[in-house]
Amino acid sequence: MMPSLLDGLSWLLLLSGCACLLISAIGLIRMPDLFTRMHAAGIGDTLGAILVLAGLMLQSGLSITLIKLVLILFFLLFTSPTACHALARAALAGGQKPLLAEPNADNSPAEQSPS
Amino acid sequence: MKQHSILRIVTKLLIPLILLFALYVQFHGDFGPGGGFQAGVIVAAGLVLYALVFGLDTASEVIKEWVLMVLVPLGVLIYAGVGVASLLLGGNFLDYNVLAHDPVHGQHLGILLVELGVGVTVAAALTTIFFAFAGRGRRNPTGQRIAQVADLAQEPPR
Amino acid sequence: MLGLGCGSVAAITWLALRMDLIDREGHPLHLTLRAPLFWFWLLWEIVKANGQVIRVILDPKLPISPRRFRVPTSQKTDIGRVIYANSITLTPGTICLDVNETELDIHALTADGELGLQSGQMDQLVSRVEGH
Amino acid sequence: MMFEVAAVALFPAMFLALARAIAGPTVYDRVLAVNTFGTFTVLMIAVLGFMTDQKDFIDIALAYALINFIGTIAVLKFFAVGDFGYQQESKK
Amino acid sequence: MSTLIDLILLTLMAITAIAALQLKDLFGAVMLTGIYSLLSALWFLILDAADVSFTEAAVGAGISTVLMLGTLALTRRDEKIPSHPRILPLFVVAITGAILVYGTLDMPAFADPEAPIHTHVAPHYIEKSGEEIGVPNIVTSVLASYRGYDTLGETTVIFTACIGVLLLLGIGRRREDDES
Repeated sequence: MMPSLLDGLSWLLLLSGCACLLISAIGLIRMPDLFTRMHAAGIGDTLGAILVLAGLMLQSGLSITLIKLVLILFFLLFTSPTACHALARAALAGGQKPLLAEPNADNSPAEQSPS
Repeated sequence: MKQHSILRIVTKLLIPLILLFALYVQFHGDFGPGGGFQAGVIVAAGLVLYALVFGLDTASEVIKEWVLMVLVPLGVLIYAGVGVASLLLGGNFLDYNVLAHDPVHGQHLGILLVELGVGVTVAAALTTIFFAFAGRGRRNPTGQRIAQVADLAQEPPR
Repeated sequence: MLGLGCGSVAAITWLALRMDLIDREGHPLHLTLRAPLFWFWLLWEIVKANGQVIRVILDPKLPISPRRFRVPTSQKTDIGRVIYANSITLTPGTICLDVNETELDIHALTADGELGLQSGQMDQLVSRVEGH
Repeated sequence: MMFEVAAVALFPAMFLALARAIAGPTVYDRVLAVNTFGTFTVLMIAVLGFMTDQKDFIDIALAYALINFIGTIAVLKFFAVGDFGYQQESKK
Repeated sequence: MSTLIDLILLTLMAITAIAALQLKDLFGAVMLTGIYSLLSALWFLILDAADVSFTEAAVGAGISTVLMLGTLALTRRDEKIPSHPRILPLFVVAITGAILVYGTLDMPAFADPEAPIHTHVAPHYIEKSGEEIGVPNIVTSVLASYRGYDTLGETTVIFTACIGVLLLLGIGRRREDDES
């Protein structure tokens, strides 16, 4: 009973994680400019990684592998936003202008409602 | 100027972990994948990260150039020294069986020392090469190549 | 084997001290007590934000309205601001572009992301983790 | 079985990231694509380790998770503040 | 399933390699080389060569990108376009490639137990490594003990390479013209 439940759960986690990664890659292709692409890449770096690694963790049981997987997740969650931030900064410094919905209004309330 | 606080803090957190992981790889090479070469490269990567974020000057203060210059040949010497030691103890060159009373134990010791030699050489060599590349343009202020490894952290060393 | 492990730890500590890496910034142990709850909250936020961004990406019309704005920060120390900024970047849909003493420069994918940040909930929680 | 499916399911994402890296109009797009690709590879290595039941592979994934960051930082350094050797002028 | 993974991975590698050749922007080529290194690490992993894969991972992710960028910094960023088509090099490459492919026809099939490489020292290493060396990872025991000479040679190569780079880049001159 227990093992099959665990198996099913980790199937679910792994597959949804893969789906997240795929969606993030699709976003990487579909988005119009660099900064919006970063948002898409963020999905894969966060939820995708969390789900896939969680799925693996359920399979590993209590062992050194589990600890290593947790460490991988921890490092990914630390480095990916940092790399993302550094990339955004570098792009701004390099003269890339983010594509904005309303280029002149810097701080206006939202009106173009999303999805 | 504390502009790049994010990079600075995350790097501070990560570098000891990278170096520790490198040593894990170094000494765990007997059991899993890994060994001297990989460990040396990871150490070098950690030092490169330090130099990139905190600036070349800070990095070369911490890791003195002469130390690197000593370490590069030292690794090869450790390796060859193990060979000579086994020669002196009555075995063949690099025959670790004679290093300890028990042959298997001797092999363990020999492999450990040899891997250490490889690791030291690789780490020091790669770091030296990086420093040479990064410092190169700085000393040649001709044409476009003026700005060099200005530290991303943009903060004077404390 | 154990000796080698201890030796490694000692060597790294020495090197890190030499590199000037160990201080309250590099190893924020004083934050550990309050952090786990924040992590769980952040995890939930990440899941929610992911849901939004996934819906945007899968929508055939691609309804994005990217915007750039500033939010004030109430953290006192650099490390608090870094936690805040990284949490913002970690939740998809919002990216922190720049950090300074009082404000963060944010790029958001949709209006929802902007509203979520302007409410200041995350700011308060990070400040509480920081504990000043 | 489960891990094989996961491994194969990861490939389309890798294809798309690769497409972005090849097409990427600016340098930064390429960096972003490589970074994303790195994350995919870390997860892929972990999955492969479970697939072939060699848990040692996790070490490699761990190494990537730690080190991939350095490549990105180096590239950005090259372009952002100081460049280690080149002024930003050729890329518009 | 495993064949499918092999095929997809090799296709990805081929695409990456061709794209890296096609790109005129050398910086983009460096980024694609990074991707290629990630892929080849995966490929080594599928071939069960965990140590090689680890090396590829460690070198490819951090150091090689940095060093290639360092080289780019000292040269130029866009590829120099040759002024005339080069028939002779193409010819030489095609002939060499054809000869090499012809050579592979005589090679034993992949993983053939009767292949020469599997009949001389390899069985000895695999069977005796446990009692003679006592190290669980056979790769390490072959690398550091059975083939200790080779590894000593490799370490010397790295040492020599380091000296060579230093001589080329002239790091020893720093002390004289230090005021930059």
